[in-house]
Amino acid sequence: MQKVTRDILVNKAKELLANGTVDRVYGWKKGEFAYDVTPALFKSEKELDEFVFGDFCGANVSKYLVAESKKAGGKILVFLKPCDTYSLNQLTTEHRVDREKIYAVGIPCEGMLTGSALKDKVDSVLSVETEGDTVKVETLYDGVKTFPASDLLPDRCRNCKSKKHVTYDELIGEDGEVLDSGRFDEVEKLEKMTPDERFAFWQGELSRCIRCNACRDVCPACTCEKCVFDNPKSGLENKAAADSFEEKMFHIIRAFHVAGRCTDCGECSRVCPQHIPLHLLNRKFIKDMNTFYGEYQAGEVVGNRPPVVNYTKEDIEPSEAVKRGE
Amino acid sequence: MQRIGVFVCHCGTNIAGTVNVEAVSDALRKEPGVVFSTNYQYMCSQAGQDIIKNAIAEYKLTGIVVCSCSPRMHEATFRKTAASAGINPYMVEIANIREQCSWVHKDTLTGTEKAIILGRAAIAKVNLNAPLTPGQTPVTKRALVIGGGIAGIQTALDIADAGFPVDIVEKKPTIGGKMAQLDKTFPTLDCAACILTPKMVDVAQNEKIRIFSYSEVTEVHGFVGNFDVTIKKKARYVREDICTGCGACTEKCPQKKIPNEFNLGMDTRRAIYIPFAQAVPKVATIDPDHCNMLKNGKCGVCSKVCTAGAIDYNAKDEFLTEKYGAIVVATGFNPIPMDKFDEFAYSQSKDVITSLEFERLMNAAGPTGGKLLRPSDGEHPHTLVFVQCVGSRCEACAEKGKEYCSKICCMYTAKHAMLTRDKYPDTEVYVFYIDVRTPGKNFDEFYRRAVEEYGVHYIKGMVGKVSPEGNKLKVQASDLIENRQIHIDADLVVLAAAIEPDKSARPLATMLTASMDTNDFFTEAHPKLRPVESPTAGVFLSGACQGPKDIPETVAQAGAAASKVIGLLCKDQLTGNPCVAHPDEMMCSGCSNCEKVCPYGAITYVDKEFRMPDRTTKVRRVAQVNEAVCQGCGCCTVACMSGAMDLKGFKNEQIFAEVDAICR
Amino acid sequence: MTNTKRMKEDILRMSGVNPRKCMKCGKCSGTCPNYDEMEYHPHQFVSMVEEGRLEPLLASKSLYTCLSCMACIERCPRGVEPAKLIEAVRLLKERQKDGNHLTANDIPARIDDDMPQQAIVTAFRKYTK
Amino acid sequence: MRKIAKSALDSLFAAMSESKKVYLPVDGEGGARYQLWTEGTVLSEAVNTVRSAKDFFFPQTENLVEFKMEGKKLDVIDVRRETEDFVIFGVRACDVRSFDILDRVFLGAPVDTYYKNRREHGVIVSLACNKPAETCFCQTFGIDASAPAGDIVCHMTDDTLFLDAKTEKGEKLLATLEGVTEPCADSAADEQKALIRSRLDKLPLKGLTADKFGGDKTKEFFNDPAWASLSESCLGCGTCTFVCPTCQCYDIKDFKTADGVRRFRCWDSCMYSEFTKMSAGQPRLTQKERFRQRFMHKLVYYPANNEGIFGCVGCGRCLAKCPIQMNIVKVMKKLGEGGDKND
Amino acid sequence: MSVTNEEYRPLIVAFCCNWCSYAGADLAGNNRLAYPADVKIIRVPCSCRVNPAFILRAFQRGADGVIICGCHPGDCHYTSGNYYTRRRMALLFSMLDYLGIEKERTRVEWVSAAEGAKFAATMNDFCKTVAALGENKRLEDLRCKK
Repeated sequence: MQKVTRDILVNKAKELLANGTVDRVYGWKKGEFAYDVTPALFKSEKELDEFVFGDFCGANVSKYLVAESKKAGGKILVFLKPCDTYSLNQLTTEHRVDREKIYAVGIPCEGMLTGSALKDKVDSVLSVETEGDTVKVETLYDGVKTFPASDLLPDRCRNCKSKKHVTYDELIGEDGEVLDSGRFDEVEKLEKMTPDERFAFWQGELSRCIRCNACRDVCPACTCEKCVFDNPKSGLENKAAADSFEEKMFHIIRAFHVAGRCTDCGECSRVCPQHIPLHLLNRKFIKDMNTFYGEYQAGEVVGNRPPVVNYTKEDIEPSEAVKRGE
Repeated sequence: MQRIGVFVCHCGTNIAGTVNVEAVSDALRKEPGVVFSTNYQYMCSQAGQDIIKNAIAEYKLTGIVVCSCSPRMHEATFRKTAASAGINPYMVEIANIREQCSWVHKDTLTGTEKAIILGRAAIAKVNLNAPLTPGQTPVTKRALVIGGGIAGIQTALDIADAGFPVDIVEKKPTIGGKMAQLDKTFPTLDCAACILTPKMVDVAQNEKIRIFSYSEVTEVHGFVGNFDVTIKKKARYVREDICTGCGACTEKCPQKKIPNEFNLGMDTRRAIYIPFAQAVPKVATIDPDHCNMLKNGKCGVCSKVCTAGAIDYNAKDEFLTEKYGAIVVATGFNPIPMDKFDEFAYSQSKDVITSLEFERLMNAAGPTGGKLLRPSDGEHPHTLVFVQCVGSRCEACAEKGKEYCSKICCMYTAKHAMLTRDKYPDTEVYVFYIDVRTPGKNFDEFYRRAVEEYGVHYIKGMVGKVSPEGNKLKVQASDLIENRQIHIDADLVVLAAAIEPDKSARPLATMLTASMDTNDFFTEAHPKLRPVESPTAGVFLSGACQGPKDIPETVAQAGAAASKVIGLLCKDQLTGNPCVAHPDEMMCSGCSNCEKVCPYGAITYVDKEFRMPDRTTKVRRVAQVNEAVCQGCGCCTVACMSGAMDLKGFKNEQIFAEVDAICR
Repeated sequence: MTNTKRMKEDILRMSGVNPRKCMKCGKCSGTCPNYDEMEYHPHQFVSMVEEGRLEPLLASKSLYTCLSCMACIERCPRGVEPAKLIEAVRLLKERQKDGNHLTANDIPARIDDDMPQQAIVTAFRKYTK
Repeated sequence: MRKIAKSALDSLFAAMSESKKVYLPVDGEGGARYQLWTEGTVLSEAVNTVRSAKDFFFPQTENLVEFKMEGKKLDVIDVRRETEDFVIFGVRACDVRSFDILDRVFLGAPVDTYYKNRREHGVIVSLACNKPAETCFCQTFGIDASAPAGDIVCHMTDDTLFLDAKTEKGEKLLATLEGVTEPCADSAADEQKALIRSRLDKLPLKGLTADKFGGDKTKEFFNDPAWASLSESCLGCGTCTFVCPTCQCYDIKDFKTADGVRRFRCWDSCMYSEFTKMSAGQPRLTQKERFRQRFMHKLVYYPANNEGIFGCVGCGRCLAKCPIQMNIVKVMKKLGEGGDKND
Repeated sequence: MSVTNEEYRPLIVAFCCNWCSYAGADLAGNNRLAYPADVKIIRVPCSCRVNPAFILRAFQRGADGVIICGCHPGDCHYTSGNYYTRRRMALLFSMLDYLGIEKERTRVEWVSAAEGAKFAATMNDFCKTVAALGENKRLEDLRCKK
């Protein structure tokens, strides 16, 4: 599926390490299986032997740059998919990363598979191979199964918002365009439900939450020094879901805190061990902000002012805002 | 844990009539932290306050809850009481059981129940209160006045009179402003120069006042009491300290054909010039756009004739930074441009003029030496038409005019009409008006005199069209009272142009973080109660920069602004509002969201070194609140995702505690 | 609703004019080139419509002496647009005159090759109730 | 040993439900999870539930005690109630082993009475794994997925479920099921066991051993340079901990209710930066230290205190759920390799 | 039949900004304009001080309705605070609605210091609306129930 190969990236990394542009590289290391690559830091040409790249390298590594860019040393090389570049811009806007310390190489992306989405469809995966848009999965008990890639891609890739890199120091391959995605379709579907149906839907989803905090900890917008939910002084602290209220509180407040800052990278839903479609909360805010206050894409431009910290004198009244769709 | 005393007020029967005060004080006695609870007829009375003071001493109270009327009534009273008994005034909370309970609920049972809940919320809050001390910042005892018109002059004089140094920054080569261009003033008809120029001289001679003429403010930093202002002194190529204002240079300069701004281009000046005879400072200025010496190095006549040796062709713009405690904006107004009003033929005929041009035509020091002559041919005009409301009171969306009433036009038009008829009884004067607005002392009498004694023709209606034909101006207008359309062959048409704030005001407002309305007038802190202060602490408003004004109003406002400034500068220290935002630096992520929403620019960011929990040191970007500037709205606390920003006196945990107490 | 009231509403709807915006300055009439030919002048149209005095207007030949030069619209400082109001009164009058001046059946006979489609539609709209 | 036709499972659960509540894995949004059996509930065929079965004995949150205040009077209320009997059906071999591991913690002195109460009332009906997944490595810890422990051990073939009571509790329960089951030879499930064993042999993680770990290996591994790179991209979330059947750490917190204070405990994760925070702060300040703690506990500290038994059962949940795909298998393979000398 | 069978009364938390709405509530008191005692007011300096977490907390603790009152847009004592309130609450309320939580339980109302009558009328109306919805079930925390 991916048009760039491991070798192209490794050669680029070696070149930049050799000429001193960077002194370390964020990339991926091979795992036990086809799908379990791990983001990792490579500090020398020799270490790059373990560098892998493929259709499961979907993790948004921007968040690691928050800590990494503040460390001493030279620049860090990162390979960013189009959606990752939005996160990097947003983090730059919020002064959370030192952009000067980062050497971003934009890489094209054909959509990234994820282990969890794959294993929703197939059990006991031994190996995965992609040829063009076909994915061949070898299994323990059901032989080799073939899927069109679109069947296995997670929502964030099926409804990819942009193949354009909004920031990079160097680009591999051609840059793409901002896409007209159907990413709000699912939100609209929910909006069209009756309140009772919506409540039942979310109750069902959110009640599975185990408050492992994976969504928060992977989120490139959640970079607070200390999250309010971890801080006893905040009045919001709670450690593990105690009842249905706490889950709602956590997810509403988290979505509110990232509103206007969330780039819709979809990492929250990717990592949720309970497959809660958390991106639908963030997308609701994005959609509302677009309709109420005009189109806004977090991370599109460094220094942009998110709608929640902005206003116009003619803004919609809250009473009108909830009337939409009636 | 606090030791809290609860004091329930009967307010006569105001509270006790609907609330069982005994039950309230009994119930609240059981709340956590409460060590004393009582009720009394009038807590705000001396006797009531004594109960509080005694209880503080006897029970070693650390927190006070008064269940009484609205805190807007007596919070200050009880805070003083607490302070006089030795506890921090901010350890007092009021439960409003009168306006928001006994007065709106009829039933004693529900009233009492609610009073207890409100009391509980106040107790829950006090439990988490911390003593607050208002911040103190020193005050730089010097004021800056931006604008040297009558508003700025009066403000500066009044401030200087109180003994404080004042600097005036004026962008033109002389102070005096619009008033210096006026001929006579309504309704007394005294000559503007006669009353203004002595004030200008006072300014020049006052030891406390420095004039930065031909200068502009380019940067403003700091906050109330502590502004740092950068002033650009534009190069005038004449040394101010040496020039004697003799005028020899202005006579000899070979560049003669430069339109004279002071007379609104109706005559000419030289490339080196003194705007008018009474200019302050009376020094020459070289106009670099027209000076041959500056443009191509060929001339130098002025330098040769200057016996004082004041000419300096190599002068450069100078920048100086000064400290001020207060800033007064007095940037004034201008008539709006008339080029969009084709119907009045302003750009087609020289004989269609604005009222300000008319002032110069009538002025003894004006282009015609005070004789009313037509600009086109220098003939004496016989028929004059005055048009009121040109560009004023236009629809909001109309691009050419202003929506507001310019306020001064009715009176000066009456003045012009009257003066014309007085000096030249052979003239016919027509004034077209929509309404004649004369609310002011002796104003309507003045207008009536113009009609009754001087025979000015006031016609209710508007001029639709002015067309130059030969040496006449064909004026077509409606006369609504007579229900006819009239045609007048006029010799001179005078347009009462709307006035608008000076163009320098908008960038200045940005520098000062002072707010403006859609018309670029500065907004006051409160339209009724704080009309001369801007919402930005330490920035005051004087004159027409705040809205259209005539001279007496301007002077009155100038004096009011001065008294506000004096009040500020009298203080050695400024006591702030202690309920200000406060960041927990260890929690701050440095994202700038709080900075973005702060209406006062009170938040800045610094890079600071911290010792982290993992025993390393780290440089982090964190928010800093300038407590002297913060007004305590709390907007930043919600914009802050990490909860690092909190508001003293209304802390998150306090509000949570109140919510919990109410919902218990 | 009285007849006058309905007529007034029709006029306001057709013209899109809000006569209450008028500040009675008379600039419209001051600018009107055909003032003397008009029994009622532009500013009067505005105030008479607002006050509901429609009968005299409908009976007046002023309806046809307005040149529709739009000078009053151009000059009005409050954006009242008197000419549009006059046009609306004129239209109302036309529509009142014995009802329909034109029926759909009349049209084929009147068509000639040079007549633009839009003119037919406009005429139909103007002269039919 | 007794048996019942697979098609008649409903009657089995119905019979069990007569005396006890029956919980069993059910497929749902996002995977299988334990649910109370009611008429029509269908047993999941998934090899593992998303959350482990430890919830039954050690729930995510549990009330310990309540305090009520009136004026200055403080009442302490014990909220413990005798738990009703219940059955957990379909527990896999790994999860069954996890109960042993939890028992050693909670039932050792001082006994955790909350845990004990639940444990005593639960009957464990285990089910051998017909299709162990690629992430399974229970064999590493000596667990035989073809022959799990439990009060009753079950094997399922295409058409039949075999039930074999192993404990007194199990026999009692099985006795109540005589009406719906029929007896069969003790060897009836042997064929199925053999099939499972052959499948276990083919698992990709079959060769993984824990031989190099054990209670005496603290010094060997504590300062292993590999910890730095292994923990490099750890997000510090609690996913691995919360899906783990053997993680047993908890925090005790107070919650202010309408009229008092409720003291409860809830799962905590050693991966969290706030874990075991004391007045002087968290003893493990970096993610590397926290990461090391979790795996050292499973592979070294736990065996050190528990006769060499490892604290991991090889269920593979963390392999499937970790957001960055770091897991105990990678750790076991990497440690002691001697690479990564950079740190 | 028992006489203690009380009619259901909702619990309403009202956040009022100090400068306009709190004064408006005082004015309602001054003019003796009655509204239900179900309304309990919390004073905040500006409506923009109201954190969405406060609102959720009120619901958690048993409130049946939460109303936020501030100065009319354009009249904020702090010039722009209520503009931010308006955005935050529009988004929050829309999100609550999206989660299927009755939107009638939350409201923002602009009440000036002169609008005592509006304050009382607003509270009467809000109490009626919330009372009609009944107890808050969708955002309740069972631990906080008596």
